[in-house]
Amino acid sequence: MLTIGLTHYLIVSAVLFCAGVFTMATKRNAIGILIGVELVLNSANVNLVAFDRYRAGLMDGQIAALFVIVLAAAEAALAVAICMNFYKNLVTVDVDQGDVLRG
Amino acid sequence: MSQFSVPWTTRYRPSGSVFARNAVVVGALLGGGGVFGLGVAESALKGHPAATFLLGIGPLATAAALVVLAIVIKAWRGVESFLMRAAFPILLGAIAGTTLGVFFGALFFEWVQSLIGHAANDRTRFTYFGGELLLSEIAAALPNLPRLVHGAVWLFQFPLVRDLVNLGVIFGVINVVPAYMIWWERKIAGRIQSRLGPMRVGRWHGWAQTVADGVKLIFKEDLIPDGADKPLFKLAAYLAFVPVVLAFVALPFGATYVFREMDVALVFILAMMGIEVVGVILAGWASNNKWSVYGAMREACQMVAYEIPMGLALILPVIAAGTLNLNHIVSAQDGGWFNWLAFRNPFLFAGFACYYIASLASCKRAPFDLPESESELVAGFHTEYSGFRWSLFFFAEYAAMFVVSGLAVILYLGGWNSFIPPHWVAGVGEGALGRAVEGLLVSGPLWFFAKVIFLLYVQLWLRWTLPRIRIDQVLYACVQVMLPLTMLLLIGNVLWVWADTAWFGGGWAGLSRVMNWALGGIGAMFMFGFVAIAGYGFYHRRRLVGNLVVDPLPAS
Amino acid sequence: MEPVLAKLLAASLITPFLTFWILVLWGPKIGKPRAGWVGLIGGMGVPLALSAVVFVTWFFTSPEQRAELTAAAQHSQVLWAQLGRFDVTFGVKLDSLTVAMHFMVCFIAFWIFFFSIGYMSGHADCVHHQSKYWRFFAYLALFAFSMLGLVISPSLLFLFIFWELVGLCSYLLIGFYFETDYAPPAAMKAFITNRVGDFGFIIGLGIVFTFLGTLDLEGAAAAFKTQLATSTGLFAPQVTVPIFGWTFSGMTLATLMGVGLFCGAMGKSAQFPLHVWLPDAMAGPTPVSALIHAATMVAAGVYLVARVFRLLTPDAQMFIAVIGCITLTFMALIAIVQTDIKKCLAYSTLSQLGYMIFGMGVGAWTAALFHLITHAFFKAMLFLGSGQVIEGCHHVQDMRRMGGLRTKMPVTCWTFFVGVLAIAGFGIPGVHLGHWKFGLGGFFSKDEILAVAYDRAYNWGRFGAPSEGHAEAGANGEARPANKEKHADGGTRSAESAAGGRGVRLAAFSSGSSEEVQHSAAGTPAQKAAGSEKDAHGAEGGEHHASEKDGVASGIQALPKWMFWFAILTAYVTPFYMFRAWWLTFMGHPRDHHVHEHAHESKMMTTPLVVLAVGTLVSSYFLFRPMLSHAAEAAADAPLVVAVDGEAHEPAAALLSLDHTPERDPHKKLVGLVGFAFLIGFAVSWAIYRNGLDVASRIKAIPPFNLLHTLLERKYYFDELYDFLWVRGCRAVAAVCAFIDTWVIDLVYNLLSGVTERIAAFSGRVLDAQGVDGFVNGISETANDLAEVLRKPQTGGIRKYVLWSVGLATAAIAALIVVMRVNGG
Amino acid sequence: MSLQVGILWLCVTALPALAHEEAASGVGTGVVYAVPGGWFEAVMFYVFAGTAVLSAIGVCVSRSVVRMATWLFFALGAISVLYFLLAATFIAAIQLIVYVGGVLILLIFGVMLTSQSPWVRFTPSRLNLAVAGLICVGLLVCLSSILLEADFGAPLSTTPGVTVEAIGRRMLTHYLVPFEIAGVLLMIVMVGAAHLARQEKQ
Repeated sequence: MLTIGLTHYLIVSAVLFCAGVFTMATKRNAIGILIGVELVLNSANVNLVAFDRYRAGLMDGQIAALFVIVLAAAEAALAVAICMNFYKNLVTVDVDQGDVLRG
Repeated sequence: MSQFSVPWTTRYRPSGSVFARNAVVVGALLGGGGVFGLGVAESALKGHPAATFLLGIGPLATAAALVVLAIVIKAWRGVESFLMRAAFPILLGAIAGTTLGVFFGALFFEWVQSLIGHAANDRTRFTYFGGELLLSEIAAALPNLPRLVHGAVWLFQFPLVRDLVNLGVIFGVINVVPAYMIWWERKIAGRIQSRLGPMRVGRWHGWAQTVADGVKLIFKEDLIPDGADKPLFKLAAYLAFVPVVLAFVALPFGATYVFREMDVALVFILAMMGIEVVGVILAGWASNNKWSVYGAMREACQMVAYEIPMGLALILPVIAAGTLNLNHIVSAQDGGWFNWLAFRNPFLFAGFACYYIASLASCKRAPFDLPESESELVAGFHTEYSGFRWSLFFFAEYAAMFVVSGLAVILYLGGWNSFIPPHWVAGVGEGALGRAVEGLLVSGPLWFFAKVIFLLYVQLWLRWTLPRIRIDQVLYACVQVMLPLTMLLLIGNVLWVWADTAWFGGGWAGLSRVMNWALGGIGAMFMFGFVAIAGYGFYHRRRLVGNLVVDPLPAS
Repeated sequence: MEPVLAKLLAASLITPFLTFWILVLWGPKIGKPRAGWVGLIGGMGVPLALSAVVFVTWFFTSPEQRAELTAAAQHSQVLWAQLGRFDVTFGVKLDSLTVAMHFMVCFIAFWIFFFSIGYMSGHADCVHHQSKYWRFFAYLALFAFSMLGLVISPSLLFLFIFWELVGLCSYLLIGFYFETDYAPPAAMKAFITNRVGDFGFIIGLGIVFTFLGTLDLEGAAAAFKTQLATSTGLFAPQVTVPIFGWTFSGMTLATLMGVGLFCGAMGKSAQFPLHVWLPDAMAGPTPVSALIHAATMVAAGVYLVARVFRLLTPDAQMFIAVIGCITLTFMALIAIVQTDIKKCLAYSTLSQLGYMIFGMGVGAWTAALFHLITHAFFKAMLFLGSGQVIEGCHHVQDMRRMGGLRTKMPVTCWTFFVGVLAIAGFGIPGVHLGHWKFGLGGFFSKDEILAVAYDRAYNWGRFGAPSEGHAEAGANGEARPANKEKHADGGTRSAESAAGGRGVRLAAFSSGSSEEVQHSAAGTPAQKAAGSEKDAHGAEGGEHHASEKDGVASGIQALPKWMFWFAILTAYVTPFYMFRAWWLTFMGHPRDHHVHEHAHESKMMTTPLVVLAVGTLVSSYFLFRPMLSHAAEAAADAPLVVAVDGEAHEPAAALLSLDHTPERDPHKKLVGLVGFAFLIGFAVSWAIYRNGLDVASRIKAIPPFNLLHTLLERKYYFDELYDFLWVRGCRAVAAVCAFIDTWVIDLVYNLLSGVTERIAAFSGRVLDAQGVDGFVNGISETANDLAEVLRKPQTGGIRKYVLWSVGLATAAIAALIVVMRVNGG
Repeated sequence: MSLQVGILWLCVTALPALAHEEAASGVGTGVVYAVPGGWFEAVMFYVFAGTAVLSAIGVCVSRSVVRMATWLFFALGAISVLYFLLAATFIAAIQLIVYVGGVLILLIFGVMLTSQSPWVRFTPSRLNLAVAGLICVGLLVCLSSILLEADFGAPLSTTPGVTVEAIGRRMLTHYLVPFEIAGVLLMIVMVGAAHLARQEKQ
């Protein structure tokens, strides 16, 4: 337990992932869902960096993590813009209201 | 100074000139303390047990003295008059002591580290606590010192101990800097508006005003609005304060005088300055007050916008120096003021101005102080805060000013290198003392502090001379002026550096050197002009304030 | 010194680029006259200074040092990016061709910029109360950047990038008067036509990249040679490439590659059949016509062909020759009937470009490039002269309304005449002082192209197979007939095959003293750079090289004779129409007094004219010809085609050279053929246009000429043809499709529908209503019910989607774990 | 009281945030009590992994969006410290500057611009909560059971010295195309976001 290894980080990552998924699944606020997505992305990043540190050591994992961060930033910008549009159209941010295309 | 009469001190009007009194007290303190300390140290060096004992119980004695002092303070009336006389010398002594402490502390740490380095050459390290010297080894290295000194040195080989001490220093800086900057700012504001500013507390130009205010704030009632989100409301103040402290962790004051030397220190500090805004936004939101929310939104807008030109302007010197490591960036600027990055090429020169403007915006200083604009938003994001929570925001703000100024100094103005080229002062003195003086003249943390204080002064100066601008103007200035400008500067700087490093030898180097000297000349002229104006102002200081009189207090 | 030259060339790109941005960002603030000066100094002045330094240094550098510098520049390319196995590098091509082209572009462009300041100031160029003056110079600066970049590019990739940039500048500048109704279509036409060519270029690039593996010019040439020798890569027997449904391989593919690369040149140099855009490009301001559409950009096509010369195959080269021949002849004929002074010059440009391309096609590598440079000088001057006339006459461009302008604008008149002489090939044949003959630039360059063409047409194919030649050179060893040229000193080393009979001899000679023979006989700079240990084998290497080339030459077929005669014909036509233009404009009596009264000329604009006139007279032969001879090394080791030096005054290393023995000196033959063509052309032209247009209009009315005139005036109906082919053609295809749709498909459809209707009516009443409906309704109701079930999950609630996907994933993982446990995994 | 809490948090954060700095200049300046595999790393890992996990759970359970964002803030900060522990200094700093400094502010911005949302609370149904919780716990159990049993082989014996310079070089050579594409993507996103969020003119 005292020597920290890859498994430790992966477990943390798994917990973060599950928390993110839970957030996505239970929050009705659009921004809340976005927050869940960010958690999930971060858990993936922890995975990448941890594998890079303990297994590969070629910094490919770190660079992948960098790209994930960049894409997450882009995704967040766009998603917030979409939320605002959503709000402009429906006057709410409850995603359950946004089911115009339902079957 | 003597032309002003401060009425409530007239009761204790002492005899003799003020200067002479102050000189006597300072001299007595320094001389007495110095003689005593040196004597004790010398005897301890000779292995005198009593002296060793004295040195050993020093801390305990100090604590006891403090207790006695507290008791004495209880009997305030009796010592009031003494304190009134001694206050200013104490201030001066504190400044001098801090200065020397900074200097010798740095030397001491370096020495300890070199000691460890020597020992590490032939010893394997063991990991826990990281120390590896035995007391006996230290005794062998320093045979003439008493045991307790060995013990003290032994203690300092552990990085954890050094870290704790350094952390203490950081807290000291963060607490002392805002306290005196607020006082200083009020004085400057007063002078700019043809008044005196605080004049009463502490007797000499109200130097203790902020301390008194601090005491008042601690005892003030801690109000939290009813509709507020209480946990967030409490959290927000710390979220605004803590990142700035963390920024100090990576900010070097001197070549070895840095809490942590990181190769991403620059990015780290920038990140911390960016995180500070989270606290402000949460404070605005948690207050449940529309003015606060407005202030928070403005802060968010402004911060998000100005981080980009600020970051771009920070990259310029990084490119010019070719490293992200702040220490290396500074060591690339030694050898005189014309080697400072701000004077290297025109793009960096302009980049410095851009960075300074963006840094004003990022610490919400005038003319970008929209988040707390008191004429529109009551007090912006901290409308609902009071007491010590309120003061945390101000600690954060002033500490942030220190950090951004420190970054400007490190990246553009030579860091802890002095403006003097080393060969000007080469061979100033003989022997160890001479070399120490030479070293002090060439570089050191004191130069760093001097430059930072100058930049802080400029910030205060700007605040009290420029009007606040509108939020749309703020964003216009960022997006349509600063952003393209810094981008162009980036490109130009890259090309210039490229040409400097990879291109023609003779002709280009000559052009580059001429430009360097021209910009250095502009900088020198600016500094000389500034000193000249300051001297002129000091010489004509009576004309500045006119015939103002400090009115008597109603109570006296 | 070594790295400095290449860096100076690269540095010349900086200021034009910066100037472009300065003018774009702060152009309106800089103001009307000042923007021009900014453009002049930043856009061309600094590059000209740098270029002059390079040029002079290069001029006085010995061939060995040049070779070293070239190799050094080639090796000091910077790695920009690695895309898979492909290294993108950039650097500077530093050889004689680049230096000469760079200096030529800088020099001419500088004076044209200078001219533009005067020319554009006289305009009311406001659109919506905003002056476009600065915009013009911004475009010019961008053009300068792109053109200089194109010239110094060492790889086809960067060449292509700058190629497209100059295309863009051309588009912007042709459409400069975008408020008019004629400029935008002209710009579009230029752009689109060029895209057609560039499509071919891209195909060529694709083949180069795919098979030769690199886009670097040197690397590609080396790979081409190696692959040809070893039958790998492009020439591997099993490689077939399907393009447009056909398959290509080996030599055909290489030919396709060459033709593809040439397609780019066809577009940019406005060769038949993509020539249509250049006359319309005259819609742009006249300095633009001078700079871009006469002197520099359109010549880029020739430059490209020169650069990829080593990648050509005989078939591709013949294709180039044919295209050049067609262009040079037919465009010259059109120029006869043009009345617009700029259009006349434009067709003249087309014709001269045709000459250059034709020169490349017949292998006259140096001659074509030399013609490029001489033509750039005098055509720039002619256009600037026309610009002066147009500006002086308040934008009258019709020569019929001019006449007698020599009194009003004497400088323009006589400098224009110098240009006319130059383009007409004015020279005194047979008179020479040592090697320096008497004549203007156009005389030498055209003469040289024609000489090589003559040789290709009449003296080709008289030398033996390569092995035979080699053996003979070794065996007989006797000195061949004393060479009149000055390299007789080292000449015995040349692998002279079939010494008696052939009209083409090898000139693998040293330029200096005889002890260097072995060294320079080694041929290519690459070999020289390879090191001194090869010196001992240098002679063998040179002979081998020479015989190799001999073999190559023997594999190339002779030029069809009609192509040579077309070129000769044009040599007569050119003086005719140029003299006509000059005479109609400047001589005779004023035909429109209104125009004549207002005509004037200005210092600002005549200065460049004089400078360029002096340049035309002096510089081109003495400065550029030797440098181009040296540059020919770049084309010398082409494995499939040969480059022929038409003059060989300067020893061009390892080029095939014409035989100048008295009995077969083609120059002597040409003296008789076209030596006095300019006199004849001038005389005929003078006879017709002496008194204005009366005689010409009378000739025009005579039956065969009227048809001819109409044909030429309508430019062989090319615009109509393209309109018919592409525009109408598309419409016709559409109409046919519509017809088929209406009358075939619809008919069948209607027929079927009618039948079906009947059947349906029957079955509906009988089968459907009774039996099928029940069944079908049953199915539909089932489907409906199923859909009701299936649409339930489509709630639109993203949270449920998340739950479903994660839940299913969890279930899968759990199942996997269970299965593995059970299996003991 | 609250001051003490703040200072405590500060101390705990400040020390490990820098645990993996290599000895910068000369000898002896390295933070030797935080060597890889040491007790200090373990302590730091447990503290900050705990912070991250607890904050993530805080995100799950809080109702107010602003609270969620605040919890997310702590989670992201703790993850960045984990990056420091993983010797990925640059990623950690970038995480701080982009995620904590950028994305989070954007989120709060979004919260406030959709003006009702901070005050309106949408409660999910109990069934929803139960199902989601069940699935997530199940997923966690599955993942952990795999992870705990998995054999990842021997870890690297040395700490890889990944410097910013190395990352930069690799980014601009080997990863050039993704890098450029990411740049283009960011620009597209910028334009797209500006377009989506702009005010409609009446």
